[in-house]
Amino acid sequence: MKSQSTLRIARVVAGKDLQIEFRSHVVINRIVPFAALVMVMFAFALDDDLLLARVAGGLVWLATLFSLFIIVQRSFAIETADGALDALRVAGVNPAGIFLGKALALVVQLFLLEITLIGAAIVLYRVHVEPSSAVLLVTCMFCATLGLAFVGTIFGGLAAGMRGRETLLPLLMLPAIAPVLIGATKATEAAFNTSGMVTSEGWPWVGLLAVFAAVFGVGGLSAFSSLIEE
Amino acid sequence: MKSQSTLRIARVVAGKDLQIEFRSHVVINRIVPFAALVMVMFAFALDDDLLLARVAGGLVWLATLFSLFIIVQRSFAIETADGALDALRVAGVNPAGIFLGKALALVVQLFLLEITLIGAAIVLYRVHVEPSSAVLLVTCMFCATLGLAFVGTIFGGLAAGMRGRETLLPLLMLPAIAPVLIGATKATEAAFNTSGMVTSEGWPWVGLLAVFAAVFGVGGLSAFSSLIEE
Amino acid sequence: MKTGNIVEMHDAVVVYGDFPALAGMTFSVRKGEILLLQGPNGAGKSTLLRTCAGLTPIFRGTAEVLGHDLRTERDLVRHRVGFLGHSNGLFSDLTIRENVMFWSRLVDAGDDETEAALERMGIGGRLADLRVGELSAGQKRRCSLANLVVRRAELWLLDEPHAGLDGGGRDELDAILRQAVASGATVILASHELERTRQLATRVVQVSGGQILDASL
Amino acid sequence: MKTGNIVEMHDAVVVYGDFPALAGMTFSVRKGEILLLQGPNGAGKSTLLRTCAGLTPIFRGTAEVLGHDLRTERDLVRHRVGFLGHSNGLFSDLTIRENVMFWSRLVDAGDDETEAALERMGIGGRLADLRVGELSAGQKRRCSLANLVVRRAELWLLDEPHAGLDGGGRDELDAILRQAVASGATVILASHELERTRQLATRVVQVSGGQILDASL
Amino acid sequence: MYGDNDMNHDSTPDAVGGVATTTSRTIGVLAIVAMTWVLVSGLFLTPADINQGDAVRIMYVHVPTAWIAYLAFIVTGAASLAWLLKKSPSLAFDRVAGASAEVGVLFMAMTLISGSLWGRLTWGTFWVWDPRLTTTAFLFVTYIGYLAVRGLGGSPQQRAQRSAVIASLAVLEIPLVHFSVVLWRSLHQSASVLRPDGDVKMDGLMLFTLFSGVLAFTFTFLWLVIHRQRMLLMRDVVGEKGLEAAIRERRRDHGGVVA
Ligand code: HEM
Ligand SMILES: Nc1ncnc2c1ncn2[C@@H]1O[C@H](COP(=O)(O)OP(=O)(O)OP(=O)(O)O)[C@@H](O)[C@H]1O
Ligand SMILES: Nc1ncnc2c1ncn2[C@@H]1O[C@H](COP(=O)(O)OP(=O)(O)OP(=O)(O)O)[C@@H](O)[C@H]1O
Ligand SMILES: [Mg+2]
Ligand SMILES: [Mg+2]
Repeated sequence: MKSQSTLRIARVVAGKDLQIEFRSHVVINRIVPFAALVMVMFAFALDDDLLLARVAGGLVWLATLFSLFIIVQRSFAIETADGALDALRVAGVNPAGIFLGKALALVVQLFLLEITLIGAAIVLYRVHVEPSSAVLLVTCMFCATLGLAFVGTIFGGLAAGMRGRETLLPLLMLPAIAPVLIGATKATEAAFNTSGMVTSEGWPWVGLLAVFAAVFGVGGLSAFSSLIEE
Repeated sequence: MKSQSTLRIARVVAGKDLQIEFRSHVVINRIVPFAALVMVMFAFALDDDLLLARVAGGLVWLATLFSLFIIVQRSFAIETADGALDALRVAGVNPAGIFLGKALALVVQLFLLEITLIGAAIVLYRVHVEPSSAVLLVTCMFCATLGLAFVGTIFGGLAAGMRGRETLLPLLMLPAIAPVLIGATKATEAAFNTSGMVTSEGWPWVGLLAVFAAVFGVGGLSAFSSLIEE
Repeated sequence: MKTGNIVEMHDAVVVYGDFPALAGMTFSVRKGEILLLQGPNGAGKSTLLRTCAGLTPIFRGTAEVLGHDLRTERDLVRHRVGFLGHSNGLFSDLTIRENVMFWSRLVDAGDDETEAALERMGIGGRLADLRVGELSAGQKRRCSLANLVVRRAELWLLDEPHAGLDGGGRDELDAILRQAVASGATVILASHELERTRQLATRVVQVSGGQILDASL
Repeated sequence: MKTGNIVEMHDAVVVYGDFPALAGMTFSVRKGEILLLQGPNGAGKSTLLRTCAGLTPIFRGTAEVLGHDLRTERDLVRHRVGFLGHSNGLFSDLTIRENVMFWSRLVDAGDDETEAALERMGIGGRLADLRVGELSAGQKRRCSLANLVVRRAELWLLDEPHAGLDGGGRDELDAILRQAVASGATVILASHELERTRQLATRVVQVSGGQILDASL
Repeated sequence: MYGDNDMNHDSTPDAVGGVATTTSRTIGVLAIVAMTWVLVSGLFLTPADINQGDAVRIMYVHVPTAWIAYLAFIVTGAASLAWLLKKSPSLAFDRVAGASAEVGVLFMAMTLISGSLWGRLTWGTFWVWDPRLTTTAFLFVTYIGYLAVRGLGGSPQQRAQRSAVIASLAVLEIPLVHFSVVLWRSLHQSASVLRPDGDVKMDGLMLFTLFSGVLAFTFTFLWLVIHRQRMLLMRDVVGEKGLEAAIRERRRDHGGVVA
């Protein structure tokens, strides 16, 4: 019953966030181009095709990471701009529901972003994805996205109430997310068969990502109330 | 007389911004650690010492760039949080003065950041700076910082009034800043004598940076009023 | 200490950093009251309301709302309380209707109630489909009041609810509050509009220096 | 069309997107008036004030403020106008005193004037050294009024200036405005506090649907 | 109840004041003694390492600080969990957590510095891309963020609540740091572990000195935490006198204007 209502709340909250995105096209019109631009710039800065293909995996996730900061910030700017988060808290809206909802909306937006970036990598950095490694790639994206979304929601909610949040958020999120970045990079390189990795080597890393996502998912569900409380 | 008052306004505005930084220690306590961590992460993601030394210059400036987004956002969050920028506009405070003031404050904070990052690069990436190239490095940092601060102030002011600014700013700034990134990278690599560049090759790039800074400085001084007026 | 009272506060201290915004407050609110908190700026009215809403933790003393201890059973209280603070809690990228809809979905209220609330606050029709970001101050306030109406709370905590509303809106708000009380709710509001709220309130309490000065009828 | 009037607006139209918030406004304000704009929510009062302050551009028609055309000579007007909108324009990381100091430095006012303004608004002493972020709603409002006072403007444009102030603060504000007018300034304010502002104003103007309905004395 | 617990916990001078001072004085003395011994033995009595020379002496600072930093962060995590799980906890938990984290950051900084000096002497560089080093850097910054959150003010409970969540998540990083070497090797094919850990040849005295170093830093840690959390206690006006005085003053303040 509780969980049922958690899911209902989550659906309503996620629906609202996606509705706002649908209205304002922030991710589509701004963050995707931004991330793509970042990748182009990397390519410029390195300007060395071999090298580029080698580090392609890392660059994809670096670009994702920096876009994540912006998306999370946006996602909670919506809530705090006019004290909506306060209103939700007072109304006793199930925090676990809010957490799931916001995370879900983030997952959708991030996934969209990552697909674009992988595509960009294939075009810009001339990496190849064999059908065989496609499944690894997708699983990796999925797990990484979950992890990023959970961490983003946790720290977004944490920083939401605080002053100078625009600077606090990156500082808090970066160390927490580093494992995802590394794991996802390795797995992606494996999928790309770059920097001397073969597909099979990718799976342990995906496992790491899955564990990470699970930990922060559970952590968020149980701790989010204490985060947005007071 | 006008210009004189411009300078006075600039001093007051810059003083205010630095006072706020002094009060909240945002750059020291949050952005510097963030940037340092970004560099550690880059290095770790690449994990290849030779390569690392080669791209050290680029990484320093990439880290600076991403910190710049945060600093600029912070710098204008201060102004827009409670409509202070509006108040300044209505009061007819000389916009050129505001521009100079905010840019000046940014310069100070950025310079502080860059020194830390260069230091980090020397320690972490094991690059060497001969005394001979030190002067190149400093000039490069100076010109680049000016350029970044001017661009940051221009687009920060532009985005300030708009909704969803937290997402608009990076998209607007990135392309404008790319030249600085590239120029500074090349000059720094020259100073580090990495990726096969010798010190003397750095100066043309510094020239580019200087021109860039000059252009955006003049542009900002003359256009800022029309930017913050909607 | 179970009493029939809606709010029962005893020697409550609320501190911000090291500043006791509430310096030992003791007071109680009976069911069906419309209690007016009045006092100078910085007296502690908003803090008191936020504390009753469970937004600000109590540092010392006890506070019961709707028969539940705020420190241990806050979650049982919350969904029965409606709070309107200085900010409106609206999503500026959504329209008025979408904002109110969001809330009615959260509390499982029907769409007809949404429409009713919009009509009631005079923001139906053309306005209802405007982005909240495009509204005037008073129209925003009306929207957040509509959000409150659909919640059908048992305890209404209102911080300067009349601010920004025009004459008509103020009369409407008063009517809404009287009606809510008639149907069993209780209202506590802080306001500086003495002429109007004195007529509305069933009891006036003087707040100053973080404590209740005197409770005059 | 140079007249002695402080504000001279003729058939002014202001649009947000495609919505004409001001639908052809014609009115004028003489020197030394305290003009009260009243009207329902969404009437256009704030827009009118923002237009006079040069914050919102005119789409059609003409508007002169202090004898300068708003479209061509806005910069000559601005530093002579003081505007207080719905937001306070404060820096929440600085103390009250630092905030007011900032403004007095901008306008080259002396520190004694700062202190005087603080005292006047009842935010001197202990309060003056508090971070603005730690203030109550009314204390913030008082601070932004102090910012306004040190500016010594010729034309004061105030949007619901009494909101959030307690009784004492409202009396003080009225006194400040009367004094400003006595020393040659002019005041236009929008408000829903009719009882109070009707006594303060020398003229009341009904705004509705983006137009002046009637100018009754 | 927050308040009352806090009152009887903190108000009675001997709860923090008395007991703490006597205890902390003894601990302080112990710390000084042990530290002196470590200095003497570490610098003069213990032999230089065969291949590392005198550089090895850094170990007596490097390793203990690292381990005690772990200990500090674990204490922070435990206190934070207690705060989160107990129905009506005392703010004392929060203060201990905060104090312990501060000391932990201090020690971790010493680990980083001593480590990079050691690295300069043995590997010829301040830093290598070793997972242990990198994860340590992450851990360090995590707790800088934790302290940043604590510095934000608001009500004490608010600060406690938020920082407690971070602390209980952050403590999970410690195993990551500790096992990073192993983990990395198992996950990472081209394992770039430049240094097999702890392969420092040790004779008995060295080992003994190392562990007396651990002891010395433990005492130092305890001493610092006790004092620090007492200072924090002074800062939040939880001490009865402080709070009462503040309340009295607050009650007198009627904003100048009261009907
Ligand atoms: C910046 C450089 C360094 C950092 C950040 C660092 C960090 C650490 C940390 C966090 C530990 C605790 C490991 C644990 O028990 O979980 C540790 C232990 C240790 N470190 Fe370092 N270290 C650095 C450089 C060095 C160097 C250059 C040496 C020797 C050549 C060294 C030798 C040791 C030894 C022997 C231990 C104890 C045995 C062990 O647990 O591995 N470290 N270091
Ligand atoms: N940014 C905006 N975009 C589009 N329309 C707007 C915007 N701001 C205001 N409006 C519209 O302009 C009209 C006038 O707004 P204004 O704020 O001037 O009203 P007001 O008289 O101040 O009302 P209130 O008494 O509630 O403050 C309103 O109908 C509002 O919907
Ligand atoms: N976030 C905060 N940090 C520190 N002190 C605060 C904070 N918020 C409020 N205060 C202090 O608490 C006291 C009470 O504030 P509160 O907002 O409750 O007053 P109020 O009665 O609502 O005043 P107003 O009538 O102006 O709204 C004020 O003196 C204020 O300085
Ligand atoms: Mg208030
Ligand atoms: Mg208005």
